[in-house]
Amino acid sequence: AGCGAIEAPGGTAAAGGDAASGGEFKLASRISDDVKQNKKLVIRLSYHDPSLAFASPIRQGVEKAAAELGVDAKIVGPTGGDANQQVSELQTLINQGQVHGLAVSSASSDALKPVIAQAAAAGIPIISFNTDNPGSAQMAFVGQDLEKSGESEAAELVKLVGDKKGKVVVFSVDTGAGWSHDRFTGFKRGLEGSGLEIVGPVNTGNEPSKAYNTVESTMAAQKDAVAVASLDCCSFTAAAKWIKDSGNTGKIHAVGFDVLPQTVEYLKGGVVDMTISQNPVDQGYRSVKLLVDHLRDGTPIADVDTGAVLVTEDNVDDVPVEG
Amino acid sequence: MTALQSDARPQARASASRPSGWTRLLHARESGTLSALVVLLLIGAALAPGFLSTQNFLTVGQQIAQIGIMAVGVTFVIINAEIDLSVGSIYALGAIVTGLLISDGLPWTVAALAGVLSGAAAGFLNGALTVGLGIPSFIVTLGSLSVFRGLALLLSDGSPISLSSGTPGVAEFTLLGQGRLFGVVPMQLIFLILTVLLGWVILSRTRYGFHTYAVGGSQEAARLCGIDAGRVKILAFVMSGTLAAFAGVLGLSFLSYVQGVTGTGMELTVISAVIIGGAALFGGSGTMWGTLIGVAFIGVLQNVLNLRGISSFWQTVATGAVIILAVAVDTLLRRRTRS
Amino acid sequence: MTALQSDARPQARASASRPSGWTRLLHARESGTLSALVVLLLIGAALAPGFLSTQNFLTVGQQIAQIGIMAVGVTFVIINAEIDLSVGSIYALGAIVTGLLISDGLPWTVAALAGVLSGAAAGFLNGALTVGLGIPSFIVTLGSLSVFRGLALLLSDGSPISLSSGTPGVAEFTLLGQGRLFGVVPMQLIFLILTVLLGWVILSRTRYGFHTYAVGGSQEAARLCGIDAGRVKILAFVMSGTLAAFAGVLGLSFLSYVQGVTGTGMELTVISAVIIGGAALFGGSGTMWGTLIGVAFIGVLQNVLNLRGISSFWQTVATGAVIILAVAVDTLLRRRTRS
Amino acid sequence: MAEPAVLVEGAGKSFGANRALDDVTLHAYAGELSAVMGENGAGKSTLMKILAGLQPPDQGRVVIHGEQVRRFEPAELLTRHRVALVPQELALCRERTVAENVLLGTEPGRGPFPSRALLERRTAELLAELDLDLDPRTPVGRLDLATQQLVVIARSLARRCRVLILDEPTAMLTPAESERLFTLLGRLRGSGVALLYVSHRIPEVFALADRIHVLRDGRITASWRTTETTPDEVVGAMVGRELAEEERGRWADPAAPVLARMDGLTGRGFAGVSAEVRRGEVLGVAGLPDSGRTELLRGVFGADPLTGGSLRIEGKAVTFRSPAEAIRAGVAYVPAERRQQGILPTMSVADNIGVLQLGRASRFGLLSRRRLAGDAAERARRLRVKHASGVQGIGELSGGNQQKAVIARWLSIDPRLLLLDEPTRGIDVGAKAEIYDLLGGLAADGVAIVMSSSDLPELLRVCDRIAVMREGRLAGVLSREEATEEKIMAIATGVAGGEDR
Ligand SMILES: Nc1ncnc2c1ncn2[C@@H]1O[C@H](COP(=O)(O)OP(=O)(O)OP(=O)(O)O)[C@@H](O)[C@H]1O
Ligand SMILES: Nc1ncnc2c1ncn2[C@@H]1O[C@H](COP(=O)(O)OP(=O)(O)OP(=O)(O)O)[C@@H](O)[C@H]1O
Ligand SMILES: O[C@@H]1[C@@H](O)[C@H](O)OC[C@H]1O
Ligand SMILES: [Mg+2]
Ligand SMILES: [Mg+2]
Repeated sequence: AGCGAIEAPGGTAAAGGDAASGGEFKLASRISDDVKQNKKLVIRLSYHDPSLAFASPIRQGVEKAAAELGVDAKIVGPTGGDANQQVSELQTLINQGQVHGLAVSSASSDALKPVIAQAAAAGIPIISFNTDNPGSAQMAFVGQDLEKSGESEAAELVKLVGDKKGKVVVFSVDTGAGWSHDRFTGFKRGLEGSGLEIVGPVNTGNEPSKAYNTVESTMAAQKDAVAVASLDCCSFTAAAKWIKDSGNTGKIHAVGFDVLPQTVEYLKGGVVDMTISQNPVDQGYRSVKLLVDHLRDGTPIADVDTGAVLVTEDNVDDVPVEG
Repeated sequence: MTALQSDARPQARASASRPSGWTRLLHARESGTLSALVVLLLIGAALAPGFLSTQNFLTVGQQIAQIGIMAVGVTFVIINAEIDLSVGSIYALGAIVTGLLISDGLPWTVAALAGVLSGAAAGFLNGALTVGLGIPSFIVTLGSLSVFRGLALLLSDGSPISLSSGTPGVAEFTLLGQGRLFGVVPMQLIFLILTVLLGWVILSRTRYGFHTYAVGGSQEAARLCGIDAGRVKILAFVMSGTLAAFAGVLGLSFLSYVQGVTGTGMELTVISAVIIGGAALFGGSGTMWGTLIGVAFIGVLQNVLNLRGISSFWQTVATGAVIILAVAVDTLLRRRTRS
Repeated sequence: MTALQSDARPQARASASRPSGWTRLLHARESGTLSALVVLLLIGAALAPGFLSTQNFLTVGQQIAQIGIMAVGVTFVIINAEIDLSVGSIYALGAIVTGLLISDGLPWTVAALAGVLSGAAAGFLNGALTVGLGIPSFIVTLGSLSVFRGLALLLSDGSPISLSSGTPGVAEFTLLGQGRLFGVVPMQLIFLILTVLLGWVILSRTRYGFHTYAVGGSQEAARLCGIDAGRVKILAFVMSGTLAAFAGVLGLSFLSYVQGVTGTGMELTVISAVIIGGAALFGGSGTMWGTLIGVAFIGVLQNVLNLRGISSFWQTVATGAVIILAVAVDTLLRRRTRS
Repeated sequence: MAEPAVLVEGAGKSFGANRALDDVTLHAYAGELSAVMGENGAGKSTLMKILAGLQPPDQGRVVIHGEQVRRFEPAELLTRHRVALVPQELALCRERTVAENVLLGTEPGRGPFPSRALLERRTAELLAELDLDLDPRTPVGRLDLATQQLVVIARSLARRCRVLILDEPTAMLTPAESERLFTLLGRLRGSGVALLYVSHRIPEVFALADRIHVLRDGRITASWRTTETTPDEVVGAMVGRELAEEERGRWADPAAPVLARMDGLTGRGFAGVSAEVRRGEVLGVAGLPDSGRTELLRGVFGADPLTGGSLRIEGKAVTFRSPAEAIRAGVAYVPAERRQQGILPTMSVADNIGVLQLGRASRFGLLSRRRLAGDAAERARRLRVKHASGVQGIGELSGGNQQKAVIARWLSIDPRLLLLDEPTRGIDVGAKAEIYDLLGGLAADGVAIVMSSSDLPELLRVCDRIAVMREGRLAGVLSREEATEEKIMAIATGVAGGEDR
């Protein structure tokens, strides 16, 4: 009331709301023209923090797709993971009117909604990858079902622990992020009725030595923990390092995510029991391909589940290392 | 601050003067940065496709708004010969307080006010400790950076706070950060302009502003002129804290989302902007326009790099290099004019 | 004018003699921090289970080693009345250069040397820009913090570098950070002790050390006495860079792992330690022992909080609060002693 | 005549539009003391700094003992040409010991390791030469300013230079200390050192110098052998006009009402001070350094807390908890430390003068810059503050003009009681005379003035009465008629006990 002159982007007052239902997507005419004229397509994947170790397998996939499909595809995003800056960059790209397709992954499922809506309104095909932005104007999601992956992690852990009772300390590189929240929700569900008590999730942050120190200090106060579980690539390696250093190999169980090179070593050394791969190379590759195929051939855009492969010491040599 | 060689600033001090007319423009303290900004604009126009459009400029305006609002407060602190390293944490604190209260169902106006006031309180604490204990503000705010960050994490329990559009008041609240006046001008840009104007009036047209320069130049001399230097400094910290929290509230409104680590490291960008804008770290000089130019410089630089599709790692390199370059050019130009 | 022989200022001259023995210890510049450390140790012994064990102290020693080594370099910079905000980034740079070269199959000694030298070069750049352009080092290193961080990210292409135990030389290399002398004393602790000793000799026993205090105390006086203040400062930055990179190399050896963001924010911890240790931000004062005490203080604080099972968010709050407290106590004590 | 030890030829130096030195040519000889005199801002320090390598000249050349200076760096001048400077502004490392400061840059010892024992021994020897009883291990910051000045002099002696430059070395010394310095300079002259000496004190210069050079507006306007000139002639060359030693026009009326009365006033650095000052009276405060004069004035002004006694102004008891309260009561204070406490260093001349008039220059809470500047310009004109424009930075003015600007500021509140601490320290004869006139005029208008000074002739010239302090106590008060330099010193040093008022 009283601010009738102020409008939300796209004209609806319900900013950040379910803009997905805002209306039909209409491809920008400049994009269809460029496709017709066979111009080199420009695809940008905005990852929430390219300085994360996990960005590099995605980048590999993107590069592979770019070479294969003959398009200009790149990973962009804010070093350090500042959501504000990620939105800024996306807005700039949208305004500039030179990209033909966008894929985004966000730390928060809500933060990107307005800018996703803005892209859609500008007629730029936009999808999410790695982390979902449900309820936004995205056209599809390429990645794993995050809640389900958390649930499987928990189920595996319950098997490993057997009928021991005690605490499970959960770590995440960014407890504040949407993907972390989703995996944790699944994880809790998977642990229900097991009698295991959850401590955490504890936020480690992305800086390796700080992450290690956080694990160390947390564990100093959790002497009776029977297991640690990580919700991501990067707190997992910190937790594993602590298990190894503190002589807890074989005493404390450890499960987590992704197949970073160190994770492989820890698996082989018996320091950790299991990790879940979400096939990040494929996430990068399929995102680009989905957009390009849609633009070139009108292939309809639909969700792609990159799956969740349970990796243990036994099958570790069969899955590609991520990084 | 460091490098506060008291003997190293004989003439730097002298240049707070205000010549008039053309000479004024040319000799202004901000001229170096202004020329750097002009060069950057020319480079943008020549090399960055899509740079020269109203839409793009409005977007840049929106992007710099939060940094700019914080920089206004920090300008007061730096002219006072102090520093505030805690603004990034206060930004988070303000946003989290507001977010929690909105989620609890309080009217958004009350919630936002509470958020801003939490920043004022944090700023007051910084000021009172600095003045009361006589410890350098670099240390006080280095410590409080951690304290406020910890509080932000504790309040939010480390989880993100997302404003769901179902909650009453959220739609209105998000207009602060996402709305556009007449559907065109970003509200955040309006807030920035208002804040800068207000800051300019206070700094150049009030006794308090005058006293700020006096205290920053020489605390003892100012005190002997009957100025309550402690009060002047504390007020500067309160402004800095208030505006940082206000920026945090805008950030929350913009992203509908905040978490404990939000705003980490922001202080460095803000301080860079103020210094690029010509304020001297040893206090006693600096202007609101300079700060605005410094903020614009950082925003445009980011924009040009984004438009050129420079990778984020190169952006990190470029931002750092250009900060040094801008200040170097400014310093050299000013040295040249003098001799 | 009348010439009356009178020695006019009895009190001032008499009170100035240097105290010795116990009084000297009590009046030492570091006494405030030392007492804070003692209090902390007592609290630890009383409240933290497992605090009083050789094993625990050795662990603390190892944990503070990298911060401590960096703090030695930064002490030189701060006594020079300058600051180095870029050490966290140089830490990453040194580690990444070393990691890449080891992965490329170079002998680990060559790789480590190259890593350390990259830090020396970075430090030289900081110093040369500060001295050559006459810009405050706060700004130069604020910029270079970003530049070196970007370089670290670019060199590693954003991916982590992890030393696989299969690579030749890695086993030896990891001993630097993970090994223990006689199976007991962590190698990192040994490196810390050696670095502090070396730093102490340079600072208190060499001409260069004398000149460092002089330049920091009054650049004008130092210049007048024919001291090349620029050279003194540049050397301090080189030491700071070299030691930061060396700490990075140890970090790599310890974690067998490094990535572009490694060491982010470390500068604040290092600077806190130096300042808690009694070095004045305006230069001209500070000692190696003070720095060691400051580093130990931060390490023990962390340790006590860990042993007490304080959550990491509360730890963030506590660390900040205690930094302020330690410096406040130190300041008040010193003020009391003086009057 | 032999080849000059120092030869300056056609030297020029500008700071922006300000021509500090213009085509200066000067000779100084070994075994002689050459004095350089001139008004504030004439360019004396600039010339000395060039000779010490602190800044290069824009034009001209400098030849030392036959060798032209190629690189203007203190290191070069010190070690290659053996020129040392005692600068006008104290440059010392306050946290370090006397020994470290004295031998800074030439620390004795083996390789990179200086020997503390040697350092302290050599320093002790040098201090003995200066007749200075001082522990070489004392941190310099704990010494009073005069002793610090002596440490700087010792430092320059340590270099055993062939050319020694002293820029106003006696400004902060007691007469006794100055005498010791003069003896020493005599010895150096005897051993063939060329001495260059800057001072505003005419008697001193005439007692010491072999030659006198006068700088005016950056140019050498006159040079004499001392024996060939007179003080009047030198002053005339400096200020460009005759300067009459005028007495104060009107002395205070002993029956005038008392304006301020102190009763047993006590604070840090002084105790039990009881004194009064009448309207229209100038009360001088004399005493040795550290006798508590500065502290007393600060205490009265509310800059430092009082711990005992009472202060009455026009019969009403007052307690100033801050300078702000004193200012409201019509008390003004011109501090001794002009650079640290007097000027607002980053602000303009107009702002410096107008800082106490912000209320008057405001409308609806908003400042009018124009009113402020206009008012300040008028005040600057009345005090003849030599400046280019109101917006000029205060730091660009010469010391004397900065001081006049500070006084102009304080006069803007129309004070009833004016406190001045060393108001003419480092100020040239012309400006001094102007300040004396000003004080006389203010007194005639009924202002009560308390003025502390180390310059006894100055006190004798302007004061109605002179209070002498010793070790924080008021040791005696002399009327204008009875006061002489000898009597003041006798009371100040405790040789004679002055009866209380
Ligand atoms: N670094 C500087 N920058 C700008 N102006 C300067 C600088 N140094 C000196 N000046 C100006 O040069 C002129 C000569 O100054 P200088 O210090 O040599 O005077 P001086 O004769 O020593 O005066 P005083 O008796 O007050 O010491 C003055 O006008 C002064 O303001
Ligand atoms: N900051 C301080 N801390 C401790 N003692 C001080 C301080 N300042 C002054 N004093 C002491 O107070 C006494 C009076 O000093 P004050 O400066 O008033 O002397 P003064 O007569 O004005 O000397 P000067 O001629 O050097 O200005 C001295 O004994 C001095 O040592
Ligand atoms: O999104 C990423 C997640 O998928 C991975 O498992 O861990 C790091 C996160 O940034
Ligand atoms: Mg001079
Ligand atoms: Mg005094």
